[in-house]
Formats: sequence, structure tokens, C-alpha cells
Amino acid sequence: MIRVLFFGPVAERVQTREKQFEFIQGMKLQDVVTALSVSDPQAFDIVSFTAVNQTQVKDMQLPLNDGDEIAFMAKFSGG
Amino acid sequence: MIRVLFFGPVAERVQTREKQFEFIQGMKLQDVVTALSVSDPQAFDIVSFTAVNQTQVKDMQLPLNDGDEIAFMAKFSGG
Amino acid sequence: MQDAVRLQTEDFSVDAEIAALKSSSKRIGGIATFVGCARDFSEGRDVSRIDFDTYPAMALAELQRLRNSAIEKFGLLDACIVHRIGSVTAGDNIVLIVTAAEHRAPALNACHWLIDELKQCVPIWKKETTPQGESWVTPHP
Amino acid sequence: MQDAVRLQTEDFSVDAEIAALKSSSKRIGGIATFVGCARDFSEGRDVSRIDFDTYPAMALAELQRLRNSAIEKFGLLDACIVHRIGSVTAGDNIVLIVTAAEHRAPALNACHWLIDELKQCVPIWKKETTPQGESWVTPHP
Repeated sequence: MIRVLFFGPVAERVQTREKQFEFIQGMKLQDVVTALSVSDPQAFDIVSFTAVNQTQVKDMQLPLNDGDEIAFMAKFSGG
Repeated sequence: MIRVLFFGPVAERVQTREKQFEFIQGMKLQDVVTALSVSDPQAFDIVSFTAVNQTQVKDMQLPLNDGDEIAFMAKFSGG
Repeated sequence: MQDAVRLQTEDFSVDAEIAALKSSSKRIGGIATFVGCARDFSEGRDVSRIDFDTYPAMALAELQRLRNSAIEKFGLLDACIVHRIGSVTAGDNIVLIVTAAEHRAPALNACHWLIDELKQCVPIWKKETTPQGESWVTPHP
Repeated sequence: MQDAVRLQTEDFSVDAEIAALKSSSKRIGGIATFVGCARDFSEGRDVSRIDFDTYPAMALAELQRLRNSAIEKFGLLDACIVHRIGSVTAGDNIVLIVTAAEHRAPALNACHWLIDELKQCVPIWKKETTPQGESWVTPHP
């Protein structure tokens, strides 16, 4: 199972804070991005950062592991 | 009357916090400096700043007025 | 003893955080702090309320990483970072950074660096409530 | 309401000074503070006590001048400066600077500028008590 988390403005556009994907052997981060770009294109307009297991990731070819936690995030505005 | 004030390390060397000089018409700041350089030379070794009426002064030819308050001060070390 | 980096709904006390840092060392000569507050005015609109959303696990990991980097980069004796979550209103405190060093320059420079980095790296989002409705804050580039 | 620049023997509260500044404006978005403390170690010697001497009339005039300059130069909404006089021991607070602005950079830059200027321009002298006796602090160039 892959958990995908949404926060703040992205969660508002996806209208949920979490989606789950079945883990498939050989799955890459790009596969999740592609699936969500189709289901929630308006959310991806504002996604600036991606994290896997709480660490920022830029390489969309990153292989995923079962149980990974992914977050697609808008620009931060804390502080 | 001219009041001359000493603080901190300078007061310690002059061994007083205040001296008074009679005001003489035409008196300049340099006249007070000269008098004190003779009476308290060890204090002037560490004087870095001079103030007249709480304002820093660099021109020793400044004419004095009766009632002026002069301070000869070592480098500041507050903060 | 509270954690040196925290996300919390309640307000913070600058005095209490400074006291906690001072108890760790008598070598401290300078302590710099930055407090970010909710303004009643932003981008030309009145702001009555700010709500925060955060990714807590990643935010805490990033705050801890920033604290460690600042301690190493500026030679700090100690540092703490507290960010409020939940809701605040105009005038309320939002974020606190405290940096302690032997001398003033590293403490002040580290404090400035930390708040700049926090805004760049920590997953927290602000939503402002104004007379025109609610909107997520878009940070300036 | 306390004066915005003060020399005082008693300790200060950072929270109280920040609250006083915040009561003056809800436009404040960033507050920077600097607290200088008495270290237990200076120039290789243990320091058990620090005594201050000051030229009060000139020190207050200079502090007021610095505060006004900082408000103008950095566009601050408010600022306060408190310096303790009398005696303090290791760990005690010595000086507090608080600067408030709409945004963080001016508050932080003004705070740094003010403590640097204070050390240059304000007639206050420190005498340290160490196991080797008492000595007036000679500032570094």
C-alpha cells in the first residue's frame, strides 16, 4: 500500500487529505504522479514540492517501496 | 564654574568622579585638558572620548561657557 | 524539559524559552530571538484570523534539521524553534526562534538564517480569513 | 507605561517588553530581540561578578538617539532598549533590545545594528571581578 497525503491548499483542491494506492512491484514515483494528474489536475497546478517518507524528492523515477508515504505539497507559507 | 566628570576606569585613575574649575572668560576645552594632563596624566592615557554637555566633542578649541559639564571618558564597554 | 523544536497550538513565552536555554550553559553571552506575529493587514486586506495546516512528521524533521544545521554553521551553544498550529487572530504570536551563542554576531546571524530557512523548508501553510473570504497564502518568490 | 529606553538596576522581562510594543500596533509582523548576558568566562578568566558604571544623562540621550535613528533607518514600528546598571553575576541579563516592524528583515537588521551601535556610542563601562581581582573591560577594536 502507498499512502499519498495532501495538506493545505492541495488538500482543498483534492478534497481529501489522503489517498491510497495499491503497491505494485517496480512502481515509481512518476506512476503516482501520473495517476493523480489525471484524477486531480487542478491540484497539480500548485504542487511545488514532493516528499517520500518525509524527505523532499526531485527524481520522479525514484522506485517506491510498499508502505511508502508520499506528499504532494504547495509552496510553504509558515513562519 | 566648569564641572568635569569622570566615570569607570578614568574615575578610578583620577580617584574622584568630579572636579570643578573656575570659569574664566575666553576659556577653551583645551585649557581644561591641559590642566588635567598635568594633574592626572595617568588618566589621560585611557581617555578616548570627550563630551561637553552630554554631547561628544572632537574640537579641543571649543569655547566653554559658564556652567558647562565636561566628561573625559575611556572606551565604552557596555552591552 | 520541553523539546527544542515544537509544533503547538498554545502560545509560547519568550522568557520561558530563554530561561530554558540559559539553564544549559553559563557560557552564553548573546541570545537573539525572532517572534513572528499575525498582522491585521496583508496584501491590502484586513485579516481577522489565520489557520495553519502542517505535515507534522516532516515539519518536525525539517525543524530539527534546521536547528542542527544552525548550531553547526554558526557555532551556537543552543537554539529552539516553536511554531504554532491551529488558529490565531491578529496580534497573536505565530513562530519563535531563539539562538544562544558566546557572542552576539553568531546568535543574531543564526536567528536571521533560521527564520529565512524555516519559511523555505518547513511544510506549514497559512490560510487567512478576510472580509472577502478565506484564502491560502501564496508566498512571495 | 515604561520609557522606551531605560537604565535600570532590576532585571527585565522580554515578554513584558514585547507585550508593550505589541500594544502599540497590530501591524507588527516581526519582532527581533537581543539579550546580552554575563558570561562566567571572559578573556581566559572566570568572572564572578560584573559592575557597571555609566554617565546616565549622556547614556540615556545616546540610547534615545539610537532608537530614533533605528526607527527611521529601518522603518520600524517601535523599538525599546534596556540596559542594566549596578551589579550582575554570571548568567544574569545585561542588555535588551527589541525591534518591531511589519516584516522580519528590518526588525532583525535593526536589532543587530542597535546592539553594535550601543557598544560603540553609549557611555557604560564594565568592571569584571575574577579570582585575579577586579579589572575594567577593554573593548576590542
